[in-house]
Amino acid sequence: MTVALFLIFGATALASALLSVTRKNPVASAMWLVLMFFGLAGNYVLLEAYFVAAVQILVYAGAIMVLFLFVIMLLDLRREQLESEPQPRLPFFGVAAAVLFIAVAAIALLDAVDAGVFPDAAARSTLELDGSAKAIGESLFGTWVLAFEVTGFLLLGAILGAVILTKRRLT
Amino acid sequence: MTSAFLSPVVASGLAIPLEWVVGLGLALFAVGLLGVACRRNILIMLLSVEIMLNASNLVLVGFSRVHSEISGQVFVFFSMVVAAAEVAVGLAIVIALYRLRRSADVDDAHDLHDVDYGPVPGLKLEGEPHHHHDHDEPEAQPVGATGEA
Amino acid sequence: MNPLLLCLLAPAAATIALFFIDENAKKAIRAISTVATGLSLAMALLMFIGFGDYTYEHAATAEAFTANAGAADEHVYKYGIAVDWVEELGLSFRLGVDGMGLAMVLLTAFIIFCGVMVSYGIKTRVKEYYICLLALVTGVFGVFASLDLFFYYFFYELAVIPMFLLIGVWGSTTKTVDQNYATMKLVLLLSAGAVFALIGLIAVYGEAGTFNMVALEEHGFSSSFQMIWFPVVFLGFAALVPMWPLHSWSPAGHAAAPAAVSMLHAGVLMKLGAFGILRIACTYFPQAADTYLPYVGILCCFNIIYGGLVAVAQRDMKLIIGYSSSSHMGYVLLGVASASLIGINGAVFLMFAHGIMTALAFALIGWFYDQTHTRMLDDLGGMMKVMPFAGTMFVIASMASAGLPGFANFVSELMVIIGAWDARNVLWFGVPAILAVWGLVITGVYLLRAVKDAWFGELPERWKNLKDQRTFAERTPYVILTGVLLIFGFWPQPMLNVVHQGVEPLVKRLDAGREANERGTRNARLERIDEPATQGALTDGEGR
Amino acid sequence: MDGAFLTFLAAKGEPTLINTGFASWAAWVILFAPLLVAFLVTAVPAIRKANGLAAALSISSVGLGLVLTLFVYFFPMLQAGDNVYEHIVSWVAIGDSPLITFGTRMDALAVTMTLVVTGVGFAIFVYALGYMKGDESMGRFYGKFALFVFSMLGIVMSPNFFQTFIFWELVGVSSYLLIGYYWRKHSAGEAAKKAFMTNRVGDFGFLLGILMVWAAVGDATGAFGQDVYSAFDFTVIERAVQTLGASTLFWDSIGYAAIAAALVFCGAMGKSAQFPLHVWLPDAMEGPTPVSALMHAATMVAAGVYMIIRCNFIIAYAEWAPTLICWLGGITAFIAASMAITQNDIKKVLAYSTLSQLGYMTMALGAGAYTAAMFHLTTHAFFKALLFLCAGSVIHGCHHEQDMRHMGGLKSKMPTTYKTWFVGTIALTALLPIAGWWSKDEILGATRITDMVWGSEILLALGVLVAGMTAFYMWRATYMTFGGEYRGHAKPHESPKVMTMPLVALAFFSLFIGFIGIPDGTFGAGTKTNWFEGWLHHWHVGPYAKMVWPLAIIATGVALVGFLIARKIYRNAGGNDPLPAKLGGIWRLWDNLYYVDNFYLWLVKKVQQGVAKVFWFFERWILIQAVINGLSQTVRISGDRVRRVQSGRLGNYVTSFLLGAAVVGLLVLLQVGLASAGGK
Repeated sequence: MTVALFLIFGATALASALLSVTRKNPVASAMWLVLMFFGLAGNYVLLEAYFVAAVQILVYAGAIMVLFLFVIMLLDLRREQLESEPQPRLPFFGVAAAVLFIAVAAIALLDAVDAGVFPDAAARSTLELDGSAKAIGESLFGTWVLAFEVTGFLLLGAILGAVILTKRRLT
Repeated sequence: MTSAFLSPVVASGLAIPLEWVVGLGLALFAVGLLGVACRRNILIMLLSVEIMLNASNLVLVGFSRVHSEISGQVFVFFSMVVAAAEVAVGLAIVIALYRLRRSADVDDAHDLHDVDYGPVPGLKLEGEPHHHHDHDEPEAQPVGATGEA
Repeated sequence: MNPLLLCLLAPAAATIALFFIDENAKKAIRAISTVATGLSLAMALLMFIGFGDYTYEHAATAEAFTANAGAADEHVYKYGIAVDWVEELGLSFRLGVDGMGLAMVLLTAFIIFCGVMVSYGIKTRVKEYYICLLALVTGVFGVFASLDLFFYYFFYELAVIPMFLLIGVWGSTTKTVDQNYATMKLVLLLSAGAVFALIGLIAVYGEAGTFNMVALEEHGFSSSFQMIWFPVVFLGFAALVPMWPLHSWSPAGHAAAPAAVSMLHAGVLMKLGAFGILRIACTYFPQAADTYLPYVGILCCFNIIYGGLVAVAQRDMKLIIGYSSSSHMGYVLLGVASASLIGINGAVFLMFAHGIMTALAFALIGWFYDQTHTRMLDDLGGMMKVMPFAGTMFVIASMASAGLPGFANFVSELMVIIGAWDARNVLWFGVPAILAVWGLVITGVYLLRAVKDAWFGELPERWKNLKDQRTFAERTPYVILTGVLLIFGFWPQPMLNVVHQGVEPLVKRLDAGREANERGTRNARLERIDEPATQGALTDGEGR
Repeated sequence: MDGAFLTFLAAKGEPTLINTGFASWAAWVILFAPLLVAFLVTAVPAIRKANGLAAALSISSVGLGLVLTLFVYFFPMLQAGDNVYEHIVSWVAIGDSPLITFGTRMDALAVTMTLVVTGVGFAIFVYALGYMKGDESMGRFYGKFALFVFSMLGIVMSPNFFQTFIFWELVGVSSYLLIGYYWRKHSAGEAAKKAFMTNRVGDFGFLLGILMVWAAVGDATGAFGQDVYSAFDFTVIERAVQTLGASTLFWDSIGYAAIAAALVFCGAMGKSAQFPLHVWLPDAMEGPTPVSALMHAATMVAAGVYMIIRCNFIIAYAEWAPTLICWLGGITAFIAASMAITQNDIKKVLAYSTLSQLGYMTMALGAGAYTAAMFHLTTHAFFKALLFLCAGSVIHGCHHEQDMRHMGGLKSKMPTTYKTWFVGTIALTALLPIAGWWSKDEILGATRITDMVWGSEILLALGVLVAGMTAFYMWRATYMTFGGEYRGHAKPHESPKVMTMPLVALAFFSLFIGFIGIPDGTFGAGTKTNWFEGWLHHWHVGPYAKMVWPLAIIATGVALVGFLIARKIYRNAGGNDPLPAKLGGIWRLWDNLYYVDNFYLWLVKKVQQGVAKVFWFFERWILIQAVINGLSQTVRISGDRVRRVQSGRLGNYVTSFLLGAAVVGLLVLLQVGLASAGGK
């Protein structure tokens, strides 16, 4: 059951990701991406990372994608601009480099599997993990508190940057 | 520990083979990668970057579960923060760029490239006649020194 | 004040002074340049005359100067001065000349003095022109007088950079040579050579741990070190000589340069290379020199014969003289390669004589190029009618170049040939010497043709109004250069005495290097012979 | 001076060297007076432009030389007989050891030659005053003329090989300047160049020969380290040859001596215009006639013969070298005589005649009869100068007409010129026992008795034949110029006194100079009449030539036959030359100078220019274009390619980033993969 659900969510996420990058219209892309976020959130749940799954929905699907959609609509891309990009456009070197990279990664994965890096079923039968907000919160405000504070500054910087970038009229 | 209301669905995260999780992550990453490499619409490129981030998040969560270690999930949290910041700045740049160029095509914005001087200039060989120096023509010679004030 | 330092400082000070002068005050600019170079010339002559009588007690800094180099009275460098600079690195500003250096300083002084006068005709950017010219000559003086490896290289580079500007800005493009091309080629090849030399010099410093050239002479580099680094240093300087096949920058550079720069370029700059070979490569690495110099003896035949024959195929007068210079520098290299007392004395003397001669020739070509804007033999003819003075001078320069008696070139070239013949046991059975004699015939071919085609015959209509050198100031540089050639041609001994003082220790070193090599060979043979126990086969081998 | 050296000389009973006194400073004055004049004329415009002053200075410098030489000759030399006045200074020394010395040497040979040079030269200098009258740059002419005499005197008085070489080159230069005197004429420039270059080729061998001798002598004697003398000095070389023997000295196993001698002879071949370097001499007629006279009689062409006599001690024992020299002389004598037959230019006839007579002298040199060569050189100097000046007078009288076909009948119009020409022709063709008769017969006699030359009998026959040819072409010229009716368009007139006086003087000498060398035993056994040979006995090698009456009669008879044939053909020929038709192919061969000039032209135009072009092609296309420009082009093009990576396009940067990441990943993978495989 769990495995089957994983496969379903995974397939959904993969398919919507593919659809997302191939759409001409950014709005459609964004909508497909939202679906992918949901798929992944499902998988997070299956992996017992409940808090992460919730945040995924809230932050990604909720906040980030909304921001995206705002911007897309703000820009109001005209049709001819959208269609100026000849589709499909597969730059040879780009694809080749991507494929090469992926191949390397895939080989690494297979190599790792062969080498027995991943613990087999017997080894991981008894492990417990609490993926609740409480557990994460304890870790976040305990071990990682400094990093957490720094993220605050990061966000502040990002906000300031965004404000400055959008406010100043570049001529 | 499993949440009670989900227990009928989720027997145990451990049932999912880690290879599959990593494989899915890799596949998503590949999709994102191709998006960045192949698309020219800057918005979609940003979206593709998000896909790649998510792919890595998935792998982190997977390993977190297998190793029974919460830090992986904390990292996902951080990753999301960074993604949010990145999107904010990235979109700000997109807006600024669009204002400037009225285009979301990244290839329209390549001002930083090297100026194209055209083909490599050929070398003029010693002894090869050429014409753009007129003082070389015997007809044009000023005879006698002009004297100087 | 130390005359050598003054000789170097005069153009340097004038360079700086010119920065502060109004660029329209052309007369003042010329006057300053003339006075400065005249002062250099006076100092060089003073040193030349007083060279034999100079004693080391005169030098205030003799103590510091010879700290690393044994007793003061054995020391060959005169007019020395030493100022410590960066003591941690052993860097100090040291000047001093031996006979070779002084001959070259005198040569430079003559040529730059005449070059400044010849450049009175320059009309554009006069101030910048003289600044570059004087900076260039400061560098040249510095190389010839420097006794610190660091400053040696510093001045060496200082001489190359203004050259780039001088040819690039004030040069000319003609039917045969593109100015930009020639400038770039010259600077790139010279820099490439300089890099080689620099690598070698750094290796020398790394091995010996001092920049003091006097101490370096006494350092005694190991045989294996010499074998590796001699070719590197030699190649670096040989590019400047220029040795075949690295010569291609030089004719093009001559052809594109303005008159005074051609004079300096052919007259002095090429000699920097030969001087470096003698002062650095042969002095520091005598054992390697003994091994490698015979091969130089082959390459310089290419210079002589090939350069000469390529000159035969030219119709542009500056290219003719340019290739002829490359041919004549072959004689210098031959003298060096002979490693004999007569040969090297002749080579240094020839450096002097050829410098003066070629400066004279380039000055003359510059003069009539200014008026006709052509140097192609086919466009000229019968110029003797309108320019009798320039024509006579050109015939004289050609005769000197062709190695005819009465001129310093004759004595020096013959000395080189005698030296090469004397060294025939080590120098390929005298074949280079024979080719060098044949080179004299080839020289005659192209020079006489240039003389005949340009100056004899019917005068074309369009050259009827050319102007000859008429005023005293216009004629002075030519008269000075011709006079120098004739004086040292008739009476070479003063110059030879000076040159010999520097050459003698060098030849002693080379002989010691040869002996060391022979000893090495004999020992090696002994070891080989020891095994089969046939001791009778031991002979004295190919010693000369 | 080196004590051992004097002892050596004393032991041999050789002439004593004296380096003080009148003769020694007189020699310097004789030598340098013309140079001083040449310098003044060239460097001081005021003198150059005052033609008369320049001429006067030049003439007096040569005249002074003549007078001083006569003093040297009559007072100190006669009294002391074999004295040698040598005054040497070190000129180029390396450190303390002299390498090249400079000095003057006045011995019997040098005095004889100096007398010829200054004597004949003086006559020609005076003559030129008339001939060059009206030439605007006469001052320049006299300056160069004086330089020429200076150069020649330098060779004559040179005490060492190197100094000889110096003046050898200077003679080349001054001849270049004089032949190219009419520099506006294209042909004059070409002729000057040709003369200079031909001589340069000869000098190539000469210098190598000198170097070979120098190296051998220097190695053998260590003369290099001696007080004043260097291994170039004739005295040192002679001492080395005589004490060690030529074979020891020159390591005779490898033919060193013969090669060195042959190379030294190369120099003589150039200056004395021996086959195959004879081509420049006829062209040298482009110069003014006094120049031709000076060059052909007393100076330039004599230099080669003189130099060989001067250093005969290295030639005489040099294996096959004498044979080579003798044969080249014979060949030159014959081909020059045959070429002279075809000439119509009066000066060219004389030019080829000079070549032919030089061939005789060279034959004598090969045969070891050095005094005979010197004797012929002396007599020839006088009568050939005379003939040239006569030709000049004719040309002057006919308003610069040189073609004999447009002359004729000048016998009555120019009586003095004709009479003196007649004397000169008799002397040259050896019809009567004056000048040439004695000297030429001595050479033929020497060729008969020599044992140094292979095939000397053939050369003897050739020599006799050439005597006939000489008579033929000279009388041909005489009949065409002076006989018959005048065929030209000008109004011929006798030349002024300033020109005829030298003619008369030279004619006088031509008549009587031969009597100083009448062979011993001519007037009965034991009579010593050969004063000239006694005077120069130091330079004689081998047996003395005797009067061989049958040979003399045969030679004279052959000459007479030549004269008679010429008389028959040309006495009434008018302007037509019937000979070309009669001789046919042979005439064409002679008229084209045996195609030697064509061959050289081909050599220069095709071979030399071809090689030069090949080198230039290599320089331009291989070295400059392919190597240097190719290198630079490679750098530029690769720079351009690399530059394009910076396209400013995000996609490209992503691509290169991915590639880099992939490569790094691959590397890591290889490392880890191997490790894991190994660990398994």
